[in-house]
Amino acid sequence: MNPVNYLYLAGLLFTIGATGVLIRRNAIVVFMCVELMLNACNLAFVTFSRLHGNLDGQVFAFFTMVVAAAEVVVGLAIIVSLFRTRHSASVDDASLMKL
Amino acid sequence: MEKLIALLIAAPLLGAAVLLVGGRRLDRVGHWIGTLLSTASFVFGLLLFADLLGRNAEHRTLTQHLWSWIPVEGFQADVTLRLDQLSMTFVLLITGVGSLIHLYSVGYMEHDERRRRFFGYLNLFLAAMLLLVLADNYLLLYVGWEGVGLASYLLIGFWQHKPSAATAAKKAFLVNRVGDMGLSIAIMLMFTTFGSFAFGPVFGHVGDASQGKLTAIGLMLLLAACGKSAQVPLQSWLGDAMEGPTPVSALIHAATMVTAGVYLIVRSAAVFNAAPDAQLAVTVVGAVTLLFGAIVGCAKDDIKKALAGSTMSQIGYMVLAAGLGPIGYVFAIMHLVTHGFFKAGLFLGAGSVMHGMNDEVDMRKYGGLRKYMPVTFVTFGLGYLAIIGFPGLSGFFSKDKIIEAAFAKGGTEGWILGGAALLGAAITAFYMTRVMLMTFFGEERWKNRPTRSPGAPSAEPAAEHRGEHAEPHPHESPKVMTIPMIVLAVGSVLGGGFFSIGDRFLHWLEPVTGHSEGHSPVSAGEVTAATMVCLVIGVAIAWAQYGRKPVPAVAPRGSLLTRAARRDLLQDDFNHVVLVRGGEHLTRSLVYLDHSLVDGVVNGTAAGFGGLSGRLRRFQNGFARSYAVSMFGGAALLVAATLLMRAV
Amino acid sequence: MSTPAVHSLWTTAADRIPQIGAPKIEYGQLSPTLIIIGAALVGVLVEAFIPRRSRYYAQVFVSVVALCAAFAAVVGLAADGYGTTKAHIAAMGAIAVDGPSLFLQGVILLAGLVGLFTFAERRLDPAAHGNRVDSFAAQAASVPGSEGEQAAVKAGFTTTEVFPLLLFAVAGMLVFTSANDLLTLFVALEVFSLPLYLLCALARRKRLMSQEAAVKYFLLGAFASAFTLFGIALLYGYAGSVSYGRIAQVVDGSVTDVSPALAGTMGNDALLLVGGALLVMGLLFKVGAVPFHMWTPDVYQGAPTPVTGFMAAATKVAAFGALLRLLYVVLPGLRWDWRPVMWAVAIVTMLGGAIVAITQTDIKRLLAYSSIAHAGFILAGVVATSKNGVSSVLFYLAGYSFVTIGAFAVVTLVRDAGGEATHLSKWAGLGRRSPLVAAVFAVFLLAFAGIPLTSGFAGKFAVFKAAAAGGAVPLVVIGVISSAIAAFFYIRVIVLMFFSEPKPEGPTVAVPSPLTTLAIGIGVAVTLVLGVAPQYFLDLASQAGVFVR
Amino acid sequence: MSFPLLTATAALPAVGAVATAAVPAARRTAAKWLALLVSLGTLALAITVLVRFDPGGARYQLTESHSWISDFGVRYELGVDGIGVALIALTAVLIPFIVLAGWHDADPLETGSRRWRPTQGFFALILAVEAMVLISFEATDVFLFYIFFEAMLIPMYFLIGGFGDRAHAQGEQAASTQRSYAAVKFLLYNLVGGLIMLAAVIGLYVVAGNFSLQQIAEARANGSLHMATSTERWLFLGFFFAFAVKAPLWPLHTWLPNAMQESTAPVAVLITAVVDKVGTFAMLRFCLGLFPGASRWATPVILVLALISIVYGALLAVGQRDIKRLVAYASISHFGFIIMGIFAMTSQGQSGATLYMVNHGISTAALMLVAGFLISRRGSRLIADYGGVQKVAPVLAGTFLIGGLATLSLPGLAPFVSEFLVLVGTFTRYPVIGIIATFGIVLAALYTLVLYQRTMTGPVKPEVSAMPDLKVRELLVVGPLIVLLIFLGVYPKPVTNIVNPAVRHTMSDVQKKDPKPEVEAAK
Repeated sequence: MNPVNYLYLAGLLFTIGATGVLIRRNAIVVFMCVELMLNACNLAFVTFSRLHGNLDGQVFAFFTMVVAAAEVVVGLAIIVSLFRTRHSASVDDASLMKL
Repeated sequence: MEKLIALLIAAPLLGAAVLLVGGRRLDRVGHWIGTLLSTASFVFGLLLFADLLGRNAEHRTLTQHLWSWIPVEGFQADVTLRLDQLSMTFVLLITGVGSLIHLYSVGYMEHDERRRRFFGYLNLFLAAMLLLVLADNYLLLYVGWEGVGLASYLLIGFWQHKPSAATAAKKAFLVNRVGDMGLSIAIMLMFTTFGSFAFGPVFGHVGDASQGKLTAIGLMLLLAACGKSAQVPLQSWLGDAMEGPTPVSALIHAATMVTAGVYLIVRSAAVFNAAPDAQLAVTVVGAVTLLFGAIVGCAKDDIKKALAGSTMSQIGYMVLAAGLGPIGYVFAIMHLVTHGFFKAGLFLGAGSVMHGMNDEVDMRKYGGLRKYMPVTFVTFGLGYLAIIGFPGLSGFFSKDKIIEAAFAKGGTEGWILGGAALLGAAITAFYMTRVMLMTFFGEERWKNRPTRSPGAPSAEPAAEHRGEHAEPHPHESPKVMTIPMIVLAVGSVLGGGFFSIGDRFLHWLEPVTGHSEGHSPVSAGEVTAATMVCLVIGVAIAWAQYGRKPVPAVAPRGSLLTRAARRDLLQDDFNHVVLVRGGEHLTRSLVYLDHSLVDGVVNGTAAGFGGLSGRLRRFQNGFARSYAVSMFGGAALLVAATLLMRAV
Repeated sequence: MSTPAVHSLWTTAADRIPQIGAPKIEYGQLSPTLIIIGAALVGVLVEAFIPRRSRYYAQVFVSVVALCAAFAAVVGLAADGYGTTKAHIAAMGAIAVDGPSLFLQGVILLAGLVGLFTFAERRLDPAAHGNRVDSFAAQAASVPGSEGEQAAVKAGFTTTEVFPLLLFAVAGMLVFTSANDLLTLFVALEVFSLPLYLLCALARRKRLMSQEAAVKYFLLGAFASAFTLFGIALLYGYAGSVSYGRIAQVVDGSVTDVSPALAGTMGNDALLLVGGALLVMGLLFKVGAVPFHMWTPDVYQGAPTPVTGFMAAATKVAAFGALLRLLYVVLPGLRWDWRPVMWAVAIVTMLGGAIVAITQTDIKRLLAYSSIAHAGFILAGVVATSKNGVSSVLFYLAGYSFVTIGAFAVVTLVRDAGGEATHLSKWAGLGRRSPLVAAVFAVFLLAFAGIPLTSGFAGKFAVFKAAAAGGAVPLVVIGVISSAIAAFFYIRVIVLMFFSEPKPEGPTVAVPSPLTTLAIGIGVAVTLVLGVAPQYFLDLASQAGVFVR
Repeated sequence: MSFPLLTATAALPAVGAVATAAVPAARRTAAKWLALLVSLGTLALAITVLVRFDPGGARYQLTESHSWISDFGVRYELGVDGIGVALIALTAVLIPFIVLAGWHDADPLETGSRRWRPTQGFFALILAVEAMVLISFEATDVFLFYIFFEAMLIPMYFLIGGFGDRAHAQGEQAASTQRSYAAVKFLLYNLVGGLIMLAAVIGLYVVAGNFSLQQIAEARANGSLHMATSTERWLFLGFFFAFAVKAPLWPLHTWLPNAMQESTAPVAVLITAVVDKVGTFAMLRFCLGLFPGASRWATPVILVLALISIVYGALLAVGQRDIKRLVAYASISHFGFIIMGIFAMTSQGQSGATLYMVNHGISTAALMLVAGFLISRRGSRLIADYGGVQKVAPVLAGTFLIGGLATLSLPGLAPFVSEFLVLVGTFTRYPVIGIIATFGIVLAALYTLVLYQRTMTGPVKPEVSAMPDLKVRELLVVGPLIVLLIFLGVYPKPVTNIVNPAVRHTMSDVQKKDPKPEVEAAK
């Protein structure tokens, strides 16, 4: 089947992820949505890699995974410490600084 | 010999500098220094006069180039002095009368602790006045012109702690400034027309200049003259100027400074001769003023103000004469000189009277003074006879000639002007007689009453030093004051005759001003006769009113005209309402506008940005997700814009 | 998926295998980056093996040495002419060694060094239980206010991990400026972002705000990098390659070997445009351009001030470096598409930053908004699309970064019971109490405001000059207007410091150790030197103004 | 190469500023003396410049030229023409008097922290301003000029905001708020002007590629540089706006009254007599020099604005209740004259304008400083709080009067010469404007004499009854200024001699000839 469909899927996933970031309150969930966006990107990479018949895209996908993993480490560390301080993982609670 | 010209000015200038900078240590000798230096100047004057007489008429113009003053591309102003018959006449008048009045002041200001400064100012005035008449170009003349203005400002306001004096001084300066404006515009016009404003080039090229330009110059000069010589419509300051010490009124506001306008017009004869319209204007101003001043003079009870009115009117005669062109120039100057004598004499007399009367100026509180101060009476009387033009005395000759010349103008103008002059003569006779009678004759209204009744205008505060408010003890003034009066009296008696016999004055001045005998529709004899008639009528009416019946000590309400005349024919009120009030409103509203509008715009912009900022920062609401929204939106915009760019 | 396709895929893969050769890496030319990464790793080991007491000294030593060495390496490379004549692409096309990268690497390293000094400052906070403390949490893991934290403080713990983190961030930035393919770019982006996220969370005082800042920065950063990544994906899809050179060729159509697939994607400009836009957006986020700026004030305010200073300076440098390279090397063929857009961004950024700053009441937020406005000014230079534009931006960045670090260093000095007194009202009358500090800060503010004889003016002039020469006159005019607006709030602070009466309970100015003093001193020196005699550095920048393709 | 005289002239006060600032807190008297000496030294150097300058020589003399920021096409180029020399002399002459007059203005009221050294700062700032002003009079490189034109603002700003009159009516707190308002207003106004000029400066670079007056002029002459009319006009406007703010020209004037009102008299003098002159000077040198076409194009509008300034300023002066504000508005009126003279584009007008800058500097200094002495005695700026001063302090009153007479440009005092030249110069080309402008002289008389009457004459107010007369220091300040006023009024030739050639050059810059007098035109 036409690989372009995978692109549509990637776009869809990306949008879902972005929307999630915008609407979900829980930091963890927000973060997962970001991961979803990254995966959407990976899908796009692999698809294009297939399309162009070279491996750059696939290689990129692997790198993305690694980076995502690192991001998770850092991100969770921060979010958890925030949670422990505030006893809530809500992004909206953290709004001391404004204006 | 030319070198002496500068000394004429230098001497009094030096005096002014020494006296004003010298400080208190000169207090004791100051007045003598001043008198000495002005006399020195007079002596130089005499020497130069002798020198001029030694030359023949054509070579009586000496010039002394001192230094190049303002050398700018295409604009040359030099400090060059020019001594010819005209300026010589003035030099003698100024320094002569000036020195006499210095002498007089020594006695008059004796009790004033700021006498040194007074003499400093007097010397400053002499210097400026001499510069005025000796200048060889209009710009330098302008310097003297404003210099005398300054001196008169300082001297009118000499008793600065009196608000009335300070105000009068300011008023005088401001009104004069309006005139000065005219002078400076005239100079600018000359520069654009002739490329120069030195007498020589200007008069030389009058022929090449356009009629309009010349008329404009003439009118502007006339405006200047009006300011300085207190001619309608700029006459309002002269009456108030009487706030100054009497010697000042005598020297500056009677004998010399106020005649500067006449000098200016006569000096600019060449221009005026070429601009008949301007000349007409001059004559009109003169005629109007001579009547205006005379009428005002009739209504005043303040002796000095009455004399001021008369000064105004006499100068009106001179201006009228000057406006008549070559027929009149000489007589204008001649009347100017004789007037210098008798008016100065009259003022000094008035001063002497006040001196003896605790500085009372209200004539209704005088009366019968002739036996208490005989010298004053005699000198004053002679001056009186001179001014009303009593046959044989100086006024008679000079004024008569002017009236004659006025008729000689010919046509209806001639009749109108001549008529005005005649009428003026009558009124003059009236008000001067009135002054005479109220002061020296009649019952002694000052008896059994402390002078300085609350309402009466308080003049010279020398009284405060003597601290007298009780009934005055009229007494003759000291020699130092009477001698000058006597000298001036002699001058006012003989001057006219001396000048007129064999037309001495005419021949003396003719080379500068030129002269033409107008053929008058009425003969000289008829004019004289008419004048005499007017004179008699005037005196008679005055006698009827103030001689026969006693003078009321408090001024009666009087007719509408009288009341108007007391208020200087309401011209001052007009100024007050229109200029002063109007100006105040204008400035106040401008101040408001400057703050609210011009400044408001600026502050408004600042405030506007502040408000905008306050509104914008609300977007920074602290919620990470709304930040994400803005990023998302931004990204969308970015993408859309990029695509759009490609689309278009 | 149909079988032949799979087969072909296998075969192609099979064909490729033997052709893979050992990659050729020019270690010498990558030495700056390598040194820093190495030092960072050493730092990690130090954390693991050196006793707590001496870790601080060891870390500071390692970092200082590393940064100096790396800087020396950069200078060496530049001296060898790698910035100009020998500029080329190294590491199999992954890294560009050329003028801009070397120049910016130098700036970043110096900024890192100066930043390090402020990191290492231990005199400002009153010593807790007899041991000196820096501005970082005793133990990041412990809950604020918990007894765990007190215990940590009592035990004299300090988070010496900040030094390796700093080094990692620096390393990432070094690569970021010189990345020559999208993969390297992305990895570098993350490598320098992640440590910064962490650093933000490590404040000793006001830890809630610190953590909040970290969370916001992290989430938004991740969000942004997701967009970036998607953009990269699309670009890759368009060009079939991630290397700058190749993409550039494809974009301007100078590519020779066009496979049918490539022909197909090349036809689809949407891929290119959308991909480019998203990628640029990711970078604009890092430089803090409106409307991607909103993290800036919060993060700047919440993060530990030394981190803020370092971040504000170095991140901008790195991000602009990458942005320049992207726009000048990859997308020059697209100039007519992105220039108008960048115009718009520059304008809103200049005006937005300046206007919102007017009403700020916290000095750190104020500086944050001013940094936004400055991003706008720099963008004005970016859109010049000329060699002058590049060099002017380089110069501006050099000047700006030191002013920023210096300014934030001064902020760390003004303290009261609650730590740094960042509320403006507390700064009233500072000029009376300690004229010197106030004067120094005034110098920095004037530099921000672009008053002549300061680096700010020289930089601004250079940038606007390039923009005007590039035909962006309206941009210059707006820039001028917004710097007038900006002047207003810088002046406000000066007025506050000098012309208003000091408050009795006002803050005190701590006497810093030589470290911070040095940082501030360098800041002032650079500000004045670049203001009065900028020629040498302008030459440097203009020599460095050429990208290698 | 010869001794860099111009650099030295500007460098000495700069160094002096640093040195003064470095004087320890306790030794404030030392700081004062140091500042005075430095300013006198600068005066000596300025006089050397005056002597070394040859009116008949090249347009720019004592030139120095070094490469500075070649990237921006900027050179460190100094050089003076007659106009520059005159203004340098003016600056150098005035500063010692300003220092002397401000001797006690910065003595600290309360002993703040031991590091707070207002006195040192005050005098250091004054010297710094002097240095920058001198450089901007000497610079023949637009960019160099611009840099100091802008940098000047900072020390001025601190002088205005940091030091005010003692014993302010509403108390120190209110005073300091008003001060900082005035200071901020001053700075923002001028900064906005400067930044708009910056845009124009950049534009100029884009067009011309360098900033050197001579080079640009040459390029113009040999046609290698051509400015499109519209470009030239925009650039001109950019420059002119900045100078009009500085000068100040209506309606950009509102910062001046605030600034002069709030700052101490010496600083007020520094603003209006020295710093503002840079604006008018720059119009003459840069607006006319760089953009002759645009200058001719803008002339009518500018003349009208100048005319408004003259009348408006005078009228507002009449309406003021605050002595310093009054002087400020008077200055606005006078700046109107200066600008009018510059843009009348006649030799008389421009010579007059230059002369006017010098004379206005001296006369305002005289008037304002005496006013300052008066205010320092009574502790109030309100005219209504005075009366009859001449009775208790005749010398003060006398000097005040002379200052006032100079302000109303009485013949015999310096300002008359320049004012008349400006009027004539304008009149020859624009009679109507010239005539309206002459109303200014009446209004000038009005506000000056009203001020004098209200403060000095009349019955003695009890508050002033114990007022001491001028002290020796104060006489040392006023006396020489008055002497200068009289001397330049009677014998302005020394100044006109050095100014005339420069004006000739400017006239040829704008390719204008003086209109011929009617008589010659007829022939």
